[in-house]
Amino acid sequence: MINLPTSSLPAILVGLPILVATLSLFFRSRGKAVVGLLGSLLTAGLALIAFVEVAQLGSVIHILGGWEPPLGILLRMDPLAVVFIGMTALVGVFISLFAWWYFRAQESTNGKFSLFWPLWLFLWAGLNGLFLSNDLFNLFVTIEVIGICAVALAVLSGKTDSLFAGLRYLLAAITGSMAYLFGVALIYGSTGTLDLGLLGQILEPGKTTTFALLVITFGLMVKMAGFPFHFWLPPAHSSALAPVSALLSALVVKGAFYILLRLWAEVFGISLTYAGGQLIGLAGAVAVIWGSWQAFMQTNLKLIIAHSSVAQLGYLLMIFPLLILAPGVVAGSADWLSPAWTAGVYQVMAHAFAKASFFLSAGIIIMAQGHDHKGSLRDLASRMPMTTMAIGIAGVSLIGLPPSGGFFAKWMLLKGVFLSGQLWWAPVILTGSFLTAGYVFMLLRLAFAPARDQEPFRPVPHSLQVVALLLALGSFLIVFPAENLIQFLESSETFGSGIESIMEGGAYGNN
Amino acid sequence: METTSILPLLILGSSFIPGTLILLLREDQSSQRTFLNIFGAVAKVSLIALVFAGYMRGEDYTFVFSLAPGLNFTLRVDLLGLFFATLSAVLWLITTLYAIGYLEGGRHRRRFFAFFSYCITASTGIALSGDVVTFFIFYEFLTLSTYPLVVHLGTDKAVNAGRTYLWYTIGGGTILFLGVVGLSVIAGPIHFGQTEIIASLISENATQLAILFFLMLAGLAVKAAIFPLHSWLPISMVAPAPVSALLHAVAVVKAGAFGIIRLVYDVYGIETAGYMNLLTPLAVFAAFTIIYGSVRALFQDDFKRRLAFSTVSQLSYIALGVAITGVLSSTGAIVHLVHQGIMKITMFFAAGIVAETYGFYKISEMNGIGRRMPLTMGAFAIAVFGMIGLPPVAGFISKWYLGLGAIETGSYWVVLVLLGSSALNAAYFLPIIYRAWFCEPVQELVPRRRSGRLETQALMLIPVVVTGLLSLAAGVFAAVAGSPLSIAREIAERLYLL
Amino acid sequence: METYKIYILTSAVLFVIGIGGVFMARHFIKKIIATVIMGGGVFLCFVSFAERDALTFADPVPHAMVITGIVVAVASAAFALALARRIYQLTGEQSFPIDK
Amino acid sequence: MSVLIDSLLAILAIYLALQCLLAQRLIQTVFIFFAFGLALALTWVRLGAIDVAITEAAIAAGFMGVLFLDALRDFSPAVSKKQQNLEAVRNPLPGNDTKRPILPRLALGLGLVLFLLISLEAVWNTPEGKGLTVVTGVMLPDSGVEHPVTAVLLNFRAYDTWLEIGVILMGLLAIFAAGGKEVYRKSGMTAEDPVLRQVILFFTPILFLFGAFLLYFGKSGPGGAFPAGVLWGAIGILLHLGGRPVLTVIPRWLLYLILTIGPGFFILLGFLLMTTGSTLFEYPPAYAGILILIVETMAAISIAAALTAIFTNLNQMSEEPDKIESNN
Repeated sequence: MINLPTSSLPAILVGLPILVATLSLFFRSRGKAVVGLLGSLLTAGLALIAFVEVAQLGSVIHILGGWEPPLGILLRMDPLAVVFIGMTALVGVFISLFAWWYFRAQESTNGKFSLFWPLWLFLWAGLNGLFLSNDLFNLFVTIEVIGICAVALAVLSGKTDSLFAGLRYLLAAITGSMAYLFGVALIYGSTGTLDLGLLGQILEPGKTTTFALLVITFGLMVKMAGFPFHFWLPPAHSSALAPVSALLSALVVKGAFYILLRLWAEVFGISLTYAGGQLIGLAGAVAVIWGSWQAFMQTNLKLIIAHSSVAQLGYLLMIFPLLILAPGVVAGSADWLSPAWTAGVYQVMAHAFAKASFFLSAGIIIMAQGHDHKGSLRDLASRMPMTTMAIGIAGVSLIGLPPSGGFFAKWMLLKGVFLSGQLWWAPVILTGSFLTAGYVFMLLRLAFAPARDQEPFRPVPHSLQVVALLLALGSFLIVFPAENLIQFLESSETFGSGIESIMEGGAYGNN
Repeated sequence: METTSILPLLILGSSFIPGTLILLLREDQSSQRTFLNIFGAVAKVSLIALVFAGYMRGEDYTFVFSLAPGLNFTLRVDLLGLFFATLSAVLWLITTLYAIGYLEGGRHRRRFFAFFSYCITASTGIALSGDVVTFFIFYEFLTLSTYPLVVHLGTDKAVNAGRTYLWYTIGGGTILFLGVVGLSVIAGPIHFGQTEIIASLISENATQLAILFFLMLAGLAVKAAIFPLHSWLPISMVAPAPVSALLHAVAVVKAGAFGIIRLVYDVYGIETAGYMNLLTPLAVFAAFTIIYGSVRALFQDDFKRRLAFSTVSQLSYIALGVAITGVLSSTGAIVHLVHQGIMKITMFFAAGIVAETYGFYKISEMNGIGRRMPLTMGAFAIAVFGMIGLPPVAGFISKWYLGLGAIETGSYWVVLVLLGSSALNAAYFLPIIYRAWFCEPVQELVPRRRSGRLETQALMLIPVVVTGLLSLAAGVFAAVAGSPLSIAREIAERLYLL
Repeated sequence: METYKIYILTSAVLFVIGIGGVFMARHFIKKIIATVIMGGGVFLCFVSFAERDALTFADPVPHAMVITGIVVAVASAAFALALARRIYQLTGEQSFPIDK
Repeated sequence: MSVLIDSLLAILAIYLALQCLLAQRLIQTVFIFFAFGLALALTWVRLGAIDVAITEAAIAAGFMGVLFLDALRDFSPAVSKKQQNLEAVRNPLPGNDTKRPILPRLALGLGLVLFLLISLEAVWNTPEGKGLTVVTGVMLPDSGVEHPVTAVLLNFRAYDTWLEIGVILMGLLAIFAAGGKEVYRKSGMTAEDPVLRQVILFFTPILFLFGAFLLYFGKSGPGGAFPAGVLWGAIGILLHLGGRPVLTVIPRWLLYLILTIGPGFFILLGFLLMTTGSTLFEYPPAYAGILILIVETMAAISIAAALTAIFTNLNQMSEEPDKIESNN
């Protein structure tokens, strides 16, 4: 890995947002917003450059301080990382634009909201750092950066229910990261290295490794609100401000999933067992059904959306069992792996776009109506057709109807289910879709229904609605470059040679 | 296969782009909207005519966009697809005119016409899909684009109907999805017409293939309204008349029927399907649905509901024709796709005109209306005769071929079903004719909408007359080259030559 | 028995006490303290390994990580405390209403 | 002998941790927490981790303990009578444990015991890794400092350290977001307590000098930015408690300058050196020592300011007038 071309972009991707965020602290509320928005645009531009660079050069690295691993820390920007960075940039820049107009429309309420900008840039830097990190301990620091900023953003509205939710979220986040760190300690103790690449080569199966895998997975499951550790998510995501809810559900929870995917595929491949995969898949399956059902039962729009996140994250967990074959089954080639992880990446992207759009639309509705009881959607189709469209399109992607990103993810997931022969996951996927259709169309049905009472209706700036609609469309547009994107991803360590070499070693599937 | 043409894409774009533009217009820009509508509809018909001509010269129009390995977006022109696309495009043009008249002054017309255009995009997409995945994509797109049309009125009844409609179609779509993914895993990407792929697999994967067949069939049967999956159809009658007309004649139900044709003829192949005994259950369910729908129709007083149950019954003729092996029955099934379409759309147009002009929704109110609206009810009468199967109207041709096909294969019970169904058709349709033409009006007939000397607005009247005449012409000139029958026959013959 | 073995067992015990405390304690402050105890257990694990791997000096990398970790943990705990105090200030609650 | 001491210390730490969580009164919890912190600090000393011990004593036990102690002004038992009354109204059942179903608690308890057994076995059987001692030893001469921990913190793994200094700043912002005040205009206590004044007068220069000493000698021995920052932060806290809220007398821009100079200078220097073609945080060996000292000084200043600000904010929380603000 040391031989890869070096680039200074990874360092700038982390450093620059933090520098801009620090700079913005010197300004008062209006200035913070200006600097913050400029910083977002700049960071998104950098992400674009990074994407182009990786597309041309392949994976690049940045050896921090010139000290090579295992002593030093190495930033690795491979296709997987840059796809996540790009997704964060795309979704992030839309949410930034939304936030800019959103806070301007509510300027009179509270100048405190201007803290959004530095916190969001810190969060963004943390996410970039997480995607680029190639070091177990550095990953811990980045998830802490993300955790603190995310909770701080979640409580920004200052309402008491958001404070309760925020504290719960924070305690869960700290517990999760401490559990993760415990696993890191044990791995360091047994190998003397923290570098993911080196660990993938030297980590040996054993009781300690299995235990480390267990606590790390536990910690990350708490962080990504995997069932049954999802309890903190719905209150935290539903009580935050609209742009914050969008950020939290679209991007923040994906960070933990990213680490989980990387670690399972690159580091722990050798000690994964069939039963372990099935267990995490079961958690995902229960989350899909339970979350969708809970979403269906809620009466508040933001709670519906938040519970839906629990379900959609469940799909992400369901890819893990598909990566591990049953004992005794030997795969001739690595083809069967591809659909599963493709499903994961696409589920992440589709959910990011769709859920961000969904939460922004909810914010628009709250702005217009003052509350988010689902009855407030009545007659939305004629009052705010654009927002209705956004909800419809984002909802369709969540359900997984063609030709959305969500459809592509479910297609690949089902394909993985068929190819791996683990057919018992198929009914869960379909039931999840069906239940999702239930609550999405419940919302749409209300949007088309006539208004019952004459509630006050404040007009909402069109710019806000356009942003939400564009994000929703984004969840469809991501399908078009699918073939190129998958080829691109296959050249990354995690999914190309990484998984295959583990499989050739014979460890995959037969433990 | 290697040639790539964007013409099929243009055909889709000719309704998709106007639809999107309409969505961007303001509600009050009605002349721009009308222009876009008509321009799109005419463009679509012309493009299809162009492609049809080219196809007859032996040109190949294929558009492939690869989404992922094994997941292609394929548009491909073949005769069956063109046949269905032509039907959709022509009827869309006519229905657009009708809808402009029907909805004049109504609310949310921007939304209506936009989704109307999307709906027809989905329908032509289904016609031109070159493989199962693309078909599925448009199949689901159709569900979504028709939903706002079903709930268009926004009343609680409409909204509830929309919910029922969605539960059925999304459920069907989900099952179809499972089948499609399973098929793509077992057999890889299958273009329509590549029946040899499945044929080569039946020795190994017979059970899986049979299960997948029935999964997909069940998914398609929802839209084709085959018993017991038909209940959504009568309920979604609350939609405005042009929607019901298009839904019943072309878009939704035909998508299901067309899908069944594709599944049996172009994916599994008739021989394979017959060899695996997959078709008998389909025949049984279709036959039962034919009788069941007719019986239910007998007891409906609501005009549109009676028509809806009639649709349930008539659609299964297609499924039945598919289920019986043989050139003649296949011809009957394929040609009924068109014949049922033009006849049923005539009926719904007529129902819409009666409802809009006089406010009558029930059959019992319609006494003497024929004398006030001779053209409308005349067209309606032609369609009725067709439905019953009287020569020389189009419906007779379909039934004739279906019957001949049944006799050819020795399935005499099918002939009984056809005869029984015809009798029932007569029993529930003729009373309408009788009331309309031969009963005295109960009260003074005062039209709610007037337009000069005509019995109703020209934009509504012309479509109904045109489709009425078309149903007559399709029967009378059935033997002429280029008629629906001749094309259907050619399709069927090609199938069996393979 | 080597020294580090004693402490590494202690680290596991502290970690479990902490995790139990987070879930079972009711009062906000106790929950927050429980996370700090959890952290203490984890750091003890690191430092024990550092002592085990000592040559002329103990392995400095775990030490550095623990210092970093302590600071990060304190920042989080201070934030949690701020939230808890704010909640108390606004509602008078000292624990979660329906305790999970 | 040493085994005995270590075992006793380990048992003490476990005992204190348990007591801390089981104590009936909150004030006991906080004091036992202090004791637990000190026990851990002793443990670090036993394990030869002097830097960690200093950091633990200063930040985890000292600073955090002070924060908890300060929080007791809110959550003191006297105040929480109101809470008990409220609870009594809501739930007439007496006692604390009967309120919750026993079965989940039992299941959780059993799960924890099982988890404990598994983790004990896992840590006991940890394979012998070699650690990074040797590598650090080899690289140490190039780092610019002599003390290995400082070398790791500020050179080998400077990236983590930079992010971590950032985390303190983010923690402060988070506290602002949670309802703290961004600008301090309120003095802590105006009462001129003569004893407190004397104490402050006595301790301020000592703390400052001791902090500077730790900072400077961090390059060759235990110490460095964090302990120094905490000691300087203690000055700020003392001054605040003594009615001299330092953070309110300086202009806003200066306040933010000292809050951000640590992470800001760190990354700016990194970027500056990157323009010469090196990677982030790569110091030219000849200047590494002096650069690290400057970075550490800046970091210590920011840490001190941030800790003072965190304390001030939390300290002021119970004094704000908008107490029963209906915010829902």
